[in-house]
Amino acid sequence: MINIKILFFGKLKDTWKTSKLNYQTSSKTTEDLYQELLTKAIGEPHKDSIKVAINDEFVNWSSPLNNGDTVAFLPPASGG
Amino acid sequence: MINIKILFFGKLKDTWKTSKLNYQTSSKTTEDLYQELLTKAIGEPHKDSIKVAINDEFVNWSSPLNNGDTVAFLPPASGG
Amino acid sequence: MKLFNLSENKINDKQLKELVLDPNSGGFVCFEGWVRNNNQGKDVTKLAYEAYNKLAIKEGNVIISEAMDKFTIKKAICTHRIGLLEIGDMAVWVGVSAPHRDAAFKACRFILDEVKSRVPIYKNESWTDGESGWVEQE
Amino acid sequence: MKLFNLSENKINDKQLKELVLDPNSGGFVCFEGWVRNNNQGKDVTKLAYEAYNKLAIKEGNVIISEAMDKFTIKKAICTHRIGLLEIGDMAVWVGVSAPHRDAAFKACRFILDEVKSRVPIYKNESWTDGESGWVEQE
Repeated sequence: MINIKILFFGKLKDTWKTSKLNYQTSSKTTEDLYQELLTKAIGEPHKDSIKVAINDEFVNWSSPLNNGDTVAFLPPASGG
Repeated sequence: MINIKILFFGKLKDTWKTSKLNYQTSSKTTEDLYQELLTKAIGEPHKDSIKVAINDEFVNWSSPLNNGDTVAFLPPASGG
Repeated sequence: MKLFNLSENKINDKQLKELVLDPNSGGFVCFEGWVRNNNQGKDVTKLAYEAYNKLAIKEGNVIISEAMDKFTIKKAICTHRIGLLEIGDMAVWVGVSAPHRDAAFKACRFILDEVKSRVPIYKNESWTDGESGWVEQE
Repeated sequence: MKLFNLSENKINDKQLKELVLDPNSGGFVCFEGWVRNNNQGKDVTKLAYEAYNKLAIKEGNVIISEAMDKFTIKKAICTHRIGLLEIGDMAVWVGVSAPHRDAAFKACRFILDEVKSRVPIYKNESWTDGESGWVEQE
């Protein structure tokens, strides 16, 4: 088990009813973690429309998780 | 014979060594006039690159001339 | 100074423009995006932009670098406002100077489009019906 | 007030911008062209723009009308400087406001391109070698 911090942005804050979460998980990758989190989500946001970042860098869905990481889930941007 | 005023702009002022000319002609159209003026030009500016206007309106090369008209010859614009 | 920034205060476009102007560049193109009183058919009373600040600044500056590589331009700057905005406030400013107009227009458009699609900034609108919500890209 | 104008004095871009801004339009694009210290490989000391004033104003306003018809924009204004200009002076200003960025960019570019090719304005440059001459479109 590792301890991570999870950040949700934009409408994903509504989906998980939080913007920040300290979380313990046995997931090995960002994708595993996402699937695990879906069980707690309101709705089923498709990961194709979501980007994931670890420690302020965009990563992909097979990126490994390490203890102490901050994982962010980002819906499509709507700046401008 | 009709009396007209002729205006030259941009590099055509160099071609005809003047910017404004009171002129008497028996030319019937803008094209006739242009051919007549070419005999007084330095060089032979091709009329394809030149626009012609009568009394502050663009016209074409078959437009008729009338007594008292102001005819302007305009090289390619270079504003901006 | 970073070329892409987030600002919690009103965007000082005059100051940004001074930074973009270049004596060797005859062309300057800028885009300004303002908060409209309506969007996608709803009357907007105010809006908030929230960003993943660190990643947004990083990605925004990558976009400016890409524009400098891709187009023959001299300088490019973009600032995006975050926090609570009122109707008529400027939300985003992009300015580009270049020797020729074509590059200036294309780079300005490129930066704006990429910022809108890639920089993690999220718009939350409040409407006259009292509701509010996260707004998807148009 | 006409939407396309010639100006013998410095272009007041702040004032022009105020006229273009529109509360229903989220997007504003402007282009500014300045006198560079070099052009087509020659060092420029100053330049003069001469216009066929009446026809230039008429044709410039036709171009703005065409832009209003062709693109979904709210307001568009263009002013071109004439007379003697110094290095760093603004030669032309085009500003467009529109509900969406695509129309604003396209209309601004359209107006600039059409003005450059259709409005009878002629550039005469003075160079550091003491010579001067009429300059063709790039």
